[in-house]
Order: sequence, then C-alpha cells, then structure tokens
Amino acid sequence: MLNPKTIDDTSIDQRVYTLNLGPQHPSTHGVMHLLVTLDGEVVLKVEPVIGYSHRGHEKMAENRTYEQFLPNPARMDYLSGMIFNHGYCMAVEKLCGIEVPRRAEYIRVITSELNRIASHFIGAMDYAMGLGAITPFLWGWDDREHILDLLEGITGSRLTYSYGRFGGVRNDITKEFYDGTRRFIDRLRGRFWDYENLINQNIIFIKRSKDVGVITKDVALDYGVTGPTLRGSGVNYDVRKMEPYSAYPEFNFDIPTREEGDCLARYQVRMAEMEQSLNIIEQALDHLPPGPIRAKVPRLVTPPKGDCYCAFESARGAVGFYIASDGSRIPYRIKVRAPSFSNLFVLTEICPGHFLADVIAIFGSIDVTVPEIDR
Amino acid sequence: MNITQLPYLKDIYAFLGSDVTAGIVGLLIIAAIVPLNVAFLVLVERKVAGHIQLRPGPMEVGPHGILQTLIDAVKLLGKEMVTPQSTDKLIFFLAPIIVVAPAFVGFVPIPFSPMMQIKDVNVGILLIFAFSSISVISILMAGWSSNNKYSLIGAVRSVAQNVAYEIPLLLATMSILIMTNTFKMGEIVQAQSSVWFIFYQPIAAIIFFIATTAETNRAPFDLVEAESELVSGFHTEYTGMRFSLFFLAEYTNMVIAAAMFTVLFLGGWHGPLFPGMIWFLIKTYFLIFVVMWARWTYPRIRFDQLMNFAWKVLIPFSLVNLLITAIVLKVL
Amino acid sequence: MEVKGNEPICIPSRDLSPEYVEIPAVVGFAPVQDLLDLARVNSLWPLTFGIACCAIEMMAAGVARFDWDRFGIIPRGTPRQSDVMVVAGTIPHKLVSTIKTLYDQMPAPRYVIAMGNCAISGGPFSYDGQYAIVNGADKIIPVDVYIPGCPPRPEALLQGFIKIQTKITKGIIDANRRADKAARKRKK
Amino acid sequence: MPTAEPTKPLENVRNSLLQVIPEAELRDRDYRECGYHLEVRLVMRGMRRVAREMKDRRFFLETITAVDFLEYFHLIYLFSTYNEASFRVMARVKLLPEVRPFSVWDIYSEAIWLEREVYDFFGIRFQVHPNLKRIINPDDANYFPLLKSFGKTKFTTDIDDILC
Repeated sequence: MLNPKTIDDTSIDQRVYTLNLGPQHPSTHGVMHLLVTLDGEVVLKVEPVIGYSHRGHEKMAENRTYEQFLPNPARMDYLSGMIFNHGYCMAVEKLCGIEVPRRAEYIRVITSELNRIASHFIGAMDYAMGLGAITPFLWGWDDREHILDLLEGITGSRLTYSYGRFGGVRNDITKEFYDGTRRFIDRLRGRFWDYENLINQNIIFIKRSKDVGVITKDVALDYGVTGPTLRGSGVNYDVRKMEPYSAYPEFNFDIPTREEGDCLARYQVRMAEMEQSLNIIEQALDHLPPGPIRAKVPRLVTPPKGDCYCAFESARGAVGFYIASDGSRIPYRIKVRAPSFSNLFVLTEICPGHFLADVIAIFGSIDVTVPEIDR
Repeated sequence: MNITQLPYLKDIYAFLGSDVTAGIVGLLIIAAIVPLNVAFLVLVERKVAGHIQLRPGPMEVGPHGILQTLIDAVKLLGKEMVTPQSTDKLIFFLAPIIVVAPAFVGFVPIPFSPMMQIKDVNVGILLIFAFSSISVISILMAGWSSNNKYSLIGAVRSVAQNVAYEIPLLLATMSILIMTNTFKMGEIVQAQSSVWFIFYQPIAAIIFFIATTAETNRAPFDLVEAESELVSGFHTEYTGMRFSLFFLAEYTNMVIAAAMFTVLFLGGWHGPLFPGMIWFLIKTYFLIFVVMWARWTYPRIRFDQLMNFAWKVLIPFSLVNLLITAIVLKVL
Repeated sequence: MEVKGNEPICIPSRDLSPEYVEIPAVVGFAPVQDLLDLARVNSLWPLTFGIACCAIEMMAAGVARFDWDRFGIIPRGTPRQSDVMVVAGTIPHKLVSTIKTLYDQMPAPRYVIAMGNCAISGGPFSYDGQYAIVNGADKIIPVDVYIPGCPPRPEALLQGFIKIQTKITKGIIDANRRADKAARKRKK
Repeated sequence: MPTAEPTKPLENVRNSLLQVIPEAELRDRDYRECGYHLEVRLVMRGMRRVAREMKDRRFFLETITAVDFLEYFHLIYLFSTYNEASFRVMARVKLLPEVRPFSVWDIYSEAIWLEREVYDFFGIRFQVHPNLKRIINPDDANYFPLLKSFGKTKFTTDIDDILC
C-alpha cells in the first residue's frame, strides 16, 4: 500500500484520470458504479455512485397493507431474503404485541441460519472471484444449491422467500427437510476442508488479501460498519448476541472475530460464521419443541398508533426496520436500515493508496447487495 | 521414354525438393493446423475448467461438444465488426493482424520429430523470442487505439509485464545454450538423448515455465485481460473475428511456449515405445494442461506483486543459476 | 488530498426516445444463412449484466447443477463480444440510458431476453404512483423472449435460451425486426 | 423472551445528555415495545450537541431518517453501541419544512451519505454539508418521493398524536 501523500506533487492534475467501474462491470455485484480516480494504478479517490437499483420499496410500503408488503423485504436483500422476511415479521409483531409460538421461533432460526450460510457462500466466493479465482465461486454455488433445495421444499421458493407470517411461519417443516438438513450439515462439515485447501492455503490468495483494505475500529465506528465486515476488525458486535431476539438466547454459539481488519480477516470471519450457523441449526433441530407454528392473528393486522425499531442480524450486518404506524392497516412509514449502505461508504475511506485490483478485492470482501443499498 | 529424363521435369523435381518448397508447404500446413489446434485447445480449456468446477462443460454441439469452438468461430465470422467512432482506425484495424503473424512464424523452427521440422534455423531459439516480442507491440496498439481506459491499462500492463519477464526467460534459456553451444532446436533435442535437461537445470526449468506463463498472459499472470478488473483488458472494444484473432494468438503462443519447454527441458521427441512425434505432442499438451490447471486453481496476482516477483525473485535466481552453470561448464 | 477529478457523470434519466438502428443480419444465400443460424444458436454469449434478484438465478444457471456452458453459453464481460443481453431485474429510470448504451454497443445480430416479471412489465413493483422504475424492458429496447417468474428458475432461463434458438432458426427474429422497422417508417 | 437490560450505562447517558442539552425532553421507553431504550426529543436545534456526546461515548450512528407529518418533519437519529451492554438511543428532532438543520457529517462520516439520502427523499436541506446532492434518485429528478404530498399515497390525515 502506498501513501497517497508521497505521490502528491504539482503535476498531479495532469496525471490523474477517472475510471468508471460500472454500472455494468463483471465484478460489481449488481449494478454498482464506482467512480475511481487513479494515478497510474494507484487509487486516489473512490466514489460509489448508487441508486441504479432503486425500486421505491419505502414508498411502496406506504401504499399497501402490512400483509401486502410481506413479499418485499426478501427482495431488498435477495441473498438473505429469509432473514429479512423474518425480520419484517418480527417488527410488525413487536408493533402489535403478538407472541410467537416457540416452535415457530425455532423454525425461523433454522431457516434463517440456512439462509445465512447460503449468503455467506456467495459473499466469500464472490470475493475469491474478484481476485480471479473462478473455481471456488462455482464450488460454493454448488454447495449453496443444496440449501436452496431444502428451503424450496418447505417454502416453495428458491430465492425470494415469503415464508414468515405475522405470528409464526407459513408451513411446518417436513420430515424430508429435517433429514435433509442433518445430511447437509454432515456434508458441509466435510467440504470445509476442501475450501481450506483450495483458498485459505493458497499463497496467492493470502498475498492478495493480507493487509489489504484495513478497517480500524475507529473507522468502523465512524462509518457505522456492522456485520462480518466489522467482526473482521476485532469488534464482537452481533445483534444475535447483543440484543437477543427470537430463539437465539437459547443456543450456544460463538461470534468469530479477527483482529486484523483486512480482507483476509473478513473472509475468515465469514467461513467461521458458517460453521457457527451449522452449530445453531444442529442445536435447534435437536431441541425442536412441539406445538403450533402460528399464533392466532387476525387476517389483517391493525397495529396501534406508535412506532418501533426492530434490529436483527442479516448476513451483511445489523438491519433495522423502523415502522411508524398511524393506527390504520397501512404503515405510515417504513424505513429500512441497510447494513450494506453503511458498509459500502467505508470504501471511500479505505481504498485510497491501494491499487486498482485491490479496490475490487475490498469491494468483494465487504460483500454488499445493491438493491438493499438502493431499496 | 523415361519421364524423368525430360529436362524440365528435372527442374520441377529440384524445385520440389528445395528448401523453398519445403518452407511453403510447411507454412501451409501450419496455416491449416494452427486454427484447428486452437479450436481444440479452447474446447480442452472449457472441458478442463468444467471438470475442475464439477460440471461437464460443452456437451450439446457434436458428441461431448467437440464442435463447440468451430461453431463459435463461425458465429464470430458472422458478427458485425464494430469500429467505435473514437478509435484510431488504422491501428485498430492492424493490431489483430499483427498479433497473429508472429504466432505463425514461431512454429517454423520447432522440431516435432527428427523428420517433422519445417526448417532447423540456425538461430531457432532467437527467432522465436524475436517474433514473440512483436505480439506485445500489437497488444499495445490494440489498447492504445481502442480509446478505452480499460484497454489502455491492460496494454500498459502488458508492456511492463513482458519487459520484466523476458529477462528471466532469456537468462534461463542461456543456461541451456551454454550447455549445448547451439541455437538450433534440433541439436538441442539431440543433446538430450540420454538425460533430459530438466534434471541438470531444474531451477532454470521452473523459471522458464513461470516466465513463459507470464509472457503468454496466462493466469495467474493474466493481468492484461484481468476479467474482474479490466472487463476484457486490451480487447474490450474488439468484436467478432478481430477478437477471435487475439484468442488465436493467445493459444498459439501457449503452444509455442509449451513446445519450447519440451525442446529445452523435456528432451523433445525422445521417449520409449512411441514415435517421436507422439512423445513431443504428449509432453507439449501435458504442459498446456498444467497451465490450464493453474489457471482454474489460482487467483490472479496483483500488478506490483507481479513486478516484484520478476525483478526481485526470478531475475536474481536466474542470474545465479546462469553463473553457476557457466562456472561449472567453462571454468572447471 | 483534494483530487480534481471529473464530476460524476450525470446521465439524463428520462426523455430518451426508443430509437435504435438495427440491421437484420441476413445473408442472401440460403445454405450459408442456415449455417450461420446454426452457429448463432449454439453459441449465444450473454452479457454479464445482472440488475437485481434475477441476476442471482442467472448466475446460478452457470454453475454446476444447471451449467449453461453445456449449450455453449459463456458470459462475456464486455458488450462488444456478447450476443444476448439478459435483462435480469427491475429497470429504474437511472439505469435506462445505461441499458440503451449497452444495447447499442453490442454488435449485430443481437438478442434480448427479458428475465423476470420486473423486466417484462414492472412486476410486483408496478403500482399506481410508482416513480422509480420503467415498466418493462421492451419500453426501451426490443425484446425477443420473455421469461416470467419472480425470479424465474435457472431451468426457465435455459428454456428461454432454447426459445431464442428456435426463433433464430425459424427466422422469426429477423422478420420481426424488419416489420418493426417498416412500422416505424410508416409512423414517421 | 429475554431482552438486553441496560442499567448503569443508561443512567450515565441520560445524565450526561441532560447536562449537554438541558432543553431536551428525555423519555425512557420500553425496549420490548419499541426497540429502543431512550428517546431524546428536540425541537429544531441541538442535534449536533447530542451527536457529539454520543460519539464521545462511542456510540455509532445506525441511521438517519425522517417522517413526513405534512406540517412538520420528524428527523430521526438512531444510535447504538458495539459494547456488551448494548442499548439504543433515538433522537427525534421536530422540524418545520422551511428550517434547514445542521449537518453532523464532521462528527459521524457516515452521516454524509445518510443526510444525502434524507435530502434525496424528503428535500430536507442540511446546512454545511460538504456534498448535498441526489444519491439514489437520478441527478435530474425534480421530486422528493417520500413526501406524503408526492404520488398517490393513502393515509389518514388525523396523525397529530401518532408518536406519543
């Protein structure tokens, strides 16, 4: 990493040029536009230009009832759609004061964690692809397909789930799902060894990721970074532990952290979190309580006047649904706190001084979903 | 009357037996074989990639997709050839032509077997090196004339990379040449009839392999067309057949590089049981397979690392290796 | 350090008329045309251009289980070397000019697949008062095949590719383009 | 269902906030109902002092958003901590449409984007912001989409005491 100050001289104006990475670019996930100012190969300034995927979710929420908005959260962050879906349900339940049966909470945890693994597969393997290794990407996506099969069995959807309902979930889990999840856990535990060999012990991978894009704790605090990106910087902040929601306090799991704060640390945190998610799923399957999967909730919920903020942990960081209700069936205002939005902005702070190739690496290691930023 | 006694037929026979005829016929064979070979290699690449990535690769066009790349070539022939408005039109037009020509010339001195050699040029190795440097110029031409920043970055990277890696490449070759005292590729192969040079010169072999991988812009040194950073690098603006000429050159250069490694280190056509041609091809294609294997396993290295690796690791090592070889052979 | 770079490019998002130049790539000699069609249908290279959710399913079509490489489909990063544009996702106004530019940069013959409900008609995001999106890709570029679903499964995308193959070999696409052109001329 | 139960740190924050900005109205809220522990109500001004105090106590800025109440806006700042005893503070600024609040971008860098987003959707112009322009909507847009007057939003007009 070069210090941008050392290359500062009077002729800089003639030497710098801007490069438009995107909106169509192979390694900007989705339609992201990075305006990079370069001096040769050295990055002087990065300015993300967002909004190419803005679909007006928040305005849409003000035009339909709480139930009608149910499919939307999964389409904001389509990679962890299940988590968003459950999060939105939790926010409305908090607003209305609905108690969720324990079995439903457990099913929510199982499906959310499966979704988290699927999302981390994409996050970690897209990062490897940004470095130019294409094979890990295909391996990871292949393993992810097994998760999609399981979730499809109970939800009927591969990607954009609307499985959660206010007060529970739509379907009970089946015997096939139960057995399949057990088999999947065993399979994935065996596969980690392959990833370790292919990626983590690859000397070029280490050389490319180590000490690249270091996010210090102060920078993280300044920019409101959350999720695996933050835990790679040595802060063990995870909403699942800090503000326990759903059935998470009943499970025993760790929050993996790394002190370095570089791209490698973020990658390792993601891989370690996948193992922790497997642990959670295993415990939840072991102690799955009997009972109903859905509380008695009216067909159309009518929350009282007031507002609430419901935080939960998606695969990318702390998400929050802020809902203001005017006492009618239509939300007065729904605001989504998108973790990618804050995480992406850190790029402007940490990229200068790195090389062009590192921008792609850092961008991949932060793992953003564009429609979640733009909403 | 005996036909051979006719005077003009004698001249024809003399002409047919001459070097010029051999050269023309050889070049025609090259012109026919090289594109087919490239089509085959692209297919092999896609199959290798597929099987490494747990999928079958091309399957539908012909049995196991063997006609896939031919079909691709026909399609590229039928595409519109776009010359963007802001390009430098002449250079843009010339670049893909210039990139292919030296790739064809590179085949001339390569001895596929004792008999199969177009011409055992007395500066064979130098000829290949000299012509392979031309491809850098054409890449620079393509990158410059495209008037696209991605292309330009790719082209500039390519020049720096080729300058850096040509030095260890030549130094590694020098240590072989000191042992054989000849530039003729046929004689270099004959010198290895008992022991292959890879056993005498393992360090030079490794350096040569790495440097040729970098020279031919293959992963993990494919910074010139680094897909995840530069979209397609120097050929971002090229369409249709022009783009496929770059592809042709890339794979042909890969074959030449593998063939040179076979000649210099793996004993060329020497081997038991099979005829020399078969052995030569087996060795060459195995090396190509290794290059593909590396491509689908390793990430790409960064530009500064690439430069550091050439100047701080490869060049010192190859210099020391050359020095030791020279001392052992000439002084002791 | 302050860097005086260019200002971010502000692309006008509205008031773009759907005008495009399209040369139907037809050869007068029937067997050659057949061979070309055969080649075209068997190597449809899509542009890596995913907008939203459908992009994930598009990528899933490329990995081990579905593997579109079987049909000779390999994604290319640059529009100059691609044949098919898969519009995978919602099209916000901000993206309209980008899509048009990308389409113009692709060499003829070029095809467009509208993948997912959003690219067909705006899908779930189309409602009374929507301000952000364009209701369908065919409002800005000519679309050859529509794949419904939210998002469509990778198999559906592969079927979309097979549909486009059928349309090419039967000459429907060229006929459509010519009719389109004639209709526009008449309008003027 | 267990919830995070902050005790001592919450007292500290409340006291120091009262010292810094005495005119603010502080309310304890039930976390299980609202999802935040402390609400700071301000009228028009004082947000920068609150933000600086929160930054000194190593809170991070979760989000900035606004709610349009036709005659006035509520500008909402959410703060949370990375620490073990996590709790959330909401600062709510009542804002008349023509008033331009001060930016907190030099306290929290993240606010540069968050305030741009608020401007983009509500047309609230922050003062001394380094780069206040459209962020998500197109640069040439002439609308502020999340205003209640924009589009065909259905809502009840009787919304005075919605947030009591």
